Amino acid sequence: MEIPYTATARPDTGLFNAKLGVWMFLASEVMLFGALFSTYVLLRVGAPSWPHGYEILNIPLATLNTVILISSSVTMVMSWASLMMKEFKKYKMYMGLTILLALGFLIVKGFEYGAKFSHGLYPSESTFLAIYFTLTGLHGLHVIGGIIVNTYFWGPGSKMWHTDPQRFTNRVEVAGLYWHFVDLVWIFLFPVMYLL
Amino acid sequence: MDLTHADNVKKSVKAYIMVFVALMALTIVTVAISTLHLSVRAAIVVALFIATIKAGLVASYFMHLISERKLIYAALALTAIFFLVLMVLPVLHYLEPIGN
Amino acid sequence: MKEFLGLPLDASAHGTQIDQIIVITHWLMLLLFVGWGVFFIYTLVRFRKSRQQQADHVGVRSHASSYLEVAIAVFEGALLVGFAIPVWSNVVSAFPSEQDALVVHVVAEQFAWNVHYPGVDGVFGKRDINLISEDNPLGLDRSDPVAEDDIATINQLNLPVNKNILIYLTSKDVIHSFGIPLLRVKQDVIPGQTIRVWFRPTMTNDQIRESMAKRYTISRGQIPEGLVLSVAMDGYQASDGSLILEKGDYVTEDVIEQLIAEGISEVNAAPDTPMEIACAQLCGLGHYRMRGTVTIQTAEEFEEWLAEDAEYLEW
Amino acid sequence: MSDEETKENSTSPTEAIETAGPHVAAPHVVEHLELGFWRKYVFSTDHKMIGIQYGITGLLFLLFGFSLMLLMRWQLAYPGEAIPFLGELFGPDRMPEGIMLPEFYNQLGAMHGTIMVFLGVVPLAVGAFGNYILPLQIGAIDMAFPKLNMASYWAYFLGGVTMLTSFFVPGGAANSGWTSYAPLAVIATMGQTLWLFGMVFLITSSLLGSINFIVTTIQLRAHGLSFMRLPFFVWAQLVTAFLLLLAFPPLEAAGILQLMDRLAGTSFFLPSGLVVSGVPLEVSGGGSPLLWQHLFWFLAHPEVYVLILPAMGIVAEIIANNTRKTLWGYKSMVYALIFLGFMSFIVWAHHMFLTGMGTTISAFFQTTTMIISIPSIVILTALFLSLWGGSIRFTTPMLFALAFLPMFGIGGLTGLPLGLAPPDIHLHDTYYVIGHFHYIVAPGTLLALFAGIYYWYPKVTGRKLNDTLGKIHFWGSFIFLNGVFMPMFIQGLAGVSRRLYDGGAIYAHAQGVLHLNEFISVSAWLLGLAQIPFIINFFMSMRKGKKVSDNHWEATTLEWAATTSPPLAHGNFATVPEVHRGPYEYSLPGHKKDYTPQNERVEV
Ligand code: HEA
Ligand code: HEA
Ligand code: CUA
Ligand SMILES: [Cu+2]
Repeated sequence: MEIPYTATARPDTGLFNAKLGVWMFLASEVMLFGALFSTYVLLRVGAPSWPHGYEILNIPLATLNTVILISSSVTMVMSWASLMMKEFKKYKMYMGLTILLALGFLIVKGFEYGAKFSHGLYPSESTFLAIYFTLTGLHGLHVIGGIIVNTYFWGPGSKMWHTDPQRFTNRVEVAGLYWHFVDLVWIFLFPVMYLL
Repeated sequence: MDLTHADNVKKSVKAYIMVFVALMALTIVTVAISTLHLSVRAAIVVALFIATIKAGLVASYFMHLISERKLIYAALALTAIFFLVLMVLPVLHYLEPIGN
Repeated sequence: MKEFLGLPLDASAHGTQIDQIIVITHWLMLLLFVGWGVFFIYTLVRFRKSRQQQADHVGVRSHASSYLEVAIAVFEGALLVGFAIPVWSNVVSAFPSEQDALVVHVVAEQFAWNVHYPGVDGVFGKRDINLISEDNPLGLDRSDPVAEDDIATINQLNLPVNKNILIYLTSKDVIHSFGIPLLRVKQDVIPGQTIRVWFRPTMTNDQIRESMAKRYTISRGQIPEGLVLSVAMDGYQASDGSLILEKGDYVTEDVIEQLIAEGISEVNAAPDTPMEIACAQLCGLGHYRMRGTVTIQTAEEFEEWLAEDAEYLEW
Repeated sequence: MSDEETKENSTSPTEAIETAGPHVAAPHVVEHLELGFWRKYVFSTDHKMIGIQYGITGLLFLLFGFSLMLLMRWQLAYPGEAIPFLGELFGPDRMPEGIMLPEFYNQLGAMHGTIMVFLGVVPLAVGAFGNYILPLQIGAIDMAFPKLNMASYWAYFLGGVTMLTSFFVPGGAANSGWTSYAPLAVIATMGQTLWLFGMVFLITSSLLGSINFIVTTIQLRAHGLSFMRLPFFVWAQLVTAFLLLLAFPPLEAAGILQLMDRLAGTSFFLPSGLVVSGVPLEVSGGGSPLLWQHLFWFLAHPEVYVLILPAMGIVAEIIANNTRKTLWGYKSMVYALIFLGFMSFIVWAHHMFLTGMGTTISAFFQTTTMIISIPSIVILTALFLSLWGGSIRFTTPMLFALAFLPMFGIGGLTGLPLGLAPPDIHLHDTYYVIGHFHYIVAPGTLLALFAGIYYWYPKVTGRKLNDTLGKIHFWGSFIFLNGVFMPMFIQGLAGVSRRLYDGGAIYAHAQGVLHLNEFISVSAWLLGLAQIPFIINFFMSMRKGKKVSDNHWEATTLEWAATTSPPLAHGNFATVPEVHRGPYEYSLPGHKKDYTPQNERVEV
């Protein structure tokens, strides 16, 4: 027997299960990153001196990454919109782009990390670098998670489009919500770590 | 806007493009401002202000929070409160040591 | 109530205020517990099935409980506004000026309390973590001119009575907690921070022992572990008139043997070192033995001790 | 009642008395999927099987955590004496010649706290009762995300295994208290790393679980089951889920940071200038030990309400059922519950009054702490008043549920002096605190959990637990729990610190209350013996217990409308229930029988 409201919304709440579920998950993610940002604030307030991000970190690369991530958010929402308009081919294209952009983000990040390590700048060097690596590293893990999910929906998971299009669209929407959240975290991370 | 209808989705695609342009523009603005090396306080205020606008755009349009259900709003409001608590109270404790 | 609760003797100026709040809250608690308890038992008996076949769907109709809840809330509010918050702001975190107090530094480490007095000049010498060694646990820089007369002790805190004491607490390694139950003082010691704590002792160790003295039943091999009963309030004589135990002597195994031989089975005694620093924060495997001794003396005795120790500690 | 509705009412009142839920499973609802052994019992996605898995694992951990404490209590009662028979088995690293080392004592203490809280009580209260009962009570066929549910159990299992393994690594298990305060925990032995990994698993498990509970409750409620008709137990689980959802992530963050400190050499929690055992610590410094405390207590305070709310839920169900009347002030209880949940996020620093807190901040946290005691009082008062006018049956579950009330009362009331900062100066980190919270979690929550087991056992197995053994278990537990924890208040008031390897033997101020240690320990061991009837009962009744009907307690909530031991593989109900009334319609005036199930349409 099927669990109700996986595809259609429950009339009185107006939501299907996964959507409520992912929002709850995102709420917990807000608290997770919130704690780390709180750590950042506390360490910075308590430190006798704190470096400016731009003295240590690579702003052009990070700006590039911001552009990449924002673009991937757009392609993600477009992939969902394509499904809504019943254009499966377009979906495939946009979703594919999203994945590629995400990979691009990781590659740039990899360069950034590599450059730091080659200069002997490890997390143990200072609390600034410690929080920098922890925050961006955790964000990077979220990007990887997003890539895995999106690749599944781009590849094998997309078969569901032919059997249960409504439910598949829901799934992409939910994956999108998560992906936009990853973008959203970066939108704060970028100025906080790099620009201040 | 009810996003369960294909027509409405078509319209919203335009909005997505506009939002994309706005996000790019704001990214450039925030980087540009950072090269001015404002005082720490001013820099924080400006940077967080811009970031909040960007986040607002992403949440409202890409995550269609602008037309979401009350239930979600309630849950997020709750989260926002606790988020603020977590940001503010530990720092206050830190700034007000015993004997002041 | 205070006796009923078994609060230890209080030898500080602010302690009564803390005890007062403890006592008041416990009265409140007792009142509520007994009140509810009586209602509870009565209800259980009265409405048991064998007496009450049919339940009343609604039950209680009065609103008395709401008034009760409001009353408790008001009482708690009064406790807060009338006692707890003022005590915290006027006593705990209102520090005396340094001129007005004896300033001592205490540095905690696994598992000891290092005490640092400024000496006659009243100025603390520099401490440097790179100088820390076996016989200089504070890392005191003796080349610093003001450090010359500084006095350092381990696990021994001597203080004058009736004087404000202001202690600067730091830790070398982990979090400890500077607790002196008899002074109603407890303050976490957090590495990386200097935290102050203050109090004013109102009794010397002698007076404390005097008021703590009680009768102990003695038997062979039964000296309380780690604590030597001492300072018998009156001496004990053997039948031949010789003195077995004099005021201030320790009750050792030997003495107990002798006393028992004389048919004495009780002594009036008090702990030798009643006042102690108890580490109240888990700080590692030796947490349980991180005990310091506090000796409260008269001003003269204290000065004497300082002078003697200063000599003894000459480097 | 409209004509139409009366017509549709298929069950006649007399029928309803005999069969609260139809016995014949309608084939179009319940699928009899034949699953293999592994899918059925091990990697099950059915909420009931998962609930049972959680239950058994949780009980075993409870027993294990208790055993650790039984060892510790020997050392506290007879410091430095060899433990007869058992001692030598632990080997020279832990108990040379049977005498416990302080290192090992600290490991046992930290692991007792961790295991009891995270691996024992929460999995039982939320994982087991929540999983098994909640979907049934809201008339759902399963949880909203069955696979996540399974993942949640297995994450918990892995967390448990990680924690157990940590006893066998060099240096032994974590030994810095369940609070794992930095810097002590950062410089501790390898067991601490495993503790942190274990916690990450457990947090993941809780997050998956809590999302599932929230979505299930909101989305899968039966038709007609509006929020104000939810059984109080469901409400308690819902609020609990929110606590887990929003409070755990900061601890996860803190755990990650501590892992970084331990493994990547960072200094989030290490200030500059540390000297450990006379040697300066080679780290960058600049961190804050207080940061850990804030993040830890941000979770751990809400966590303690996670330990108590499901217990209150269970007790409320049982009281309504055994007084045969509705809960008094149901709505005020629900509002109090929600308010309690909300407030629990802003009181955490009452655990940190003595970390050097200024007047403003301490006043804030004292005030919120006093405020949070009010909703507890409202709920407890409502439960007391619910007894008034009832027809009270002293069944075994009811005995446990009733005992919960005063026990929670003692625990809660002793929270008040702790919540005021000045008394906390004297009481902080003494046995008074240990007494305070154990009264809530042991004679409180544990008794409530036992009550729940006795109450719902017939639903799960179709058989009843033996009442005689149950009553022996009850009186034994009740008496000895008090014997264990009451003297702790006396010790605490005298100023005896907690976490002392020798129970305070070297302190002068402890001498007057030292003799109580033996009394406490003996009570604890007798408490252990008192569990034997329960364990026997638990296993024996599965086979030999008295068979009972689907709705043995003549209760009103939906779980009793399902068949006994509802079939696995989704589909708990023969027909999907529809709800027509509030949760506790007992003894309605003018009705024939003294209970009217929620799914019963009308009764003439
Ligand atoms: C389930 C667990 C639980 C619950 C519910 C509570 C509830 C409360 N706790 Fe407790 N607490 C802990 C578990 C819990 N606590 C733990 C584990 C610790 C120690 C952690 C550690 O350091 O390791 C702790 C420590 C702790 C401290 C820190 C002490 C210290 O370290 O110095 C404080 C201080 O404010 C505190 C306060 C309170 C208060 C005010 C409540 C209030 O919510 C209580 C409100 C309840 C009432 C006021 C009761 C009302 C009673 C009745 C209505 C009935 C009367 C009944 C009869 C007569 C039949 N608790
Ligand atoms: C939920 C939490 C919980 C529970 C239930 C308990 C239960 C008990 N606790 Fe514990 N305790 C803590 C949480 C808990 N504790 C914490 C957090 C600490 C602080 C740790 C620290 O310092 O860091 C602590 C510390 C602590 C100390 C202080 C140690 C110290 O400071 O050095 C003591 C001392 O006596 C103690 C004793 C006990 C006892 C005797 C029980 C008894 O009540 C136990 C009763 C248990 C049972 C009765 C088990 C029943 C199980 C079954 C019947 C299983 C049946 C099985 C099947 C059917 C398969 N505990
Ligand atoms: Cu130092 Cu405990
Ligand atoms: Cu708390």
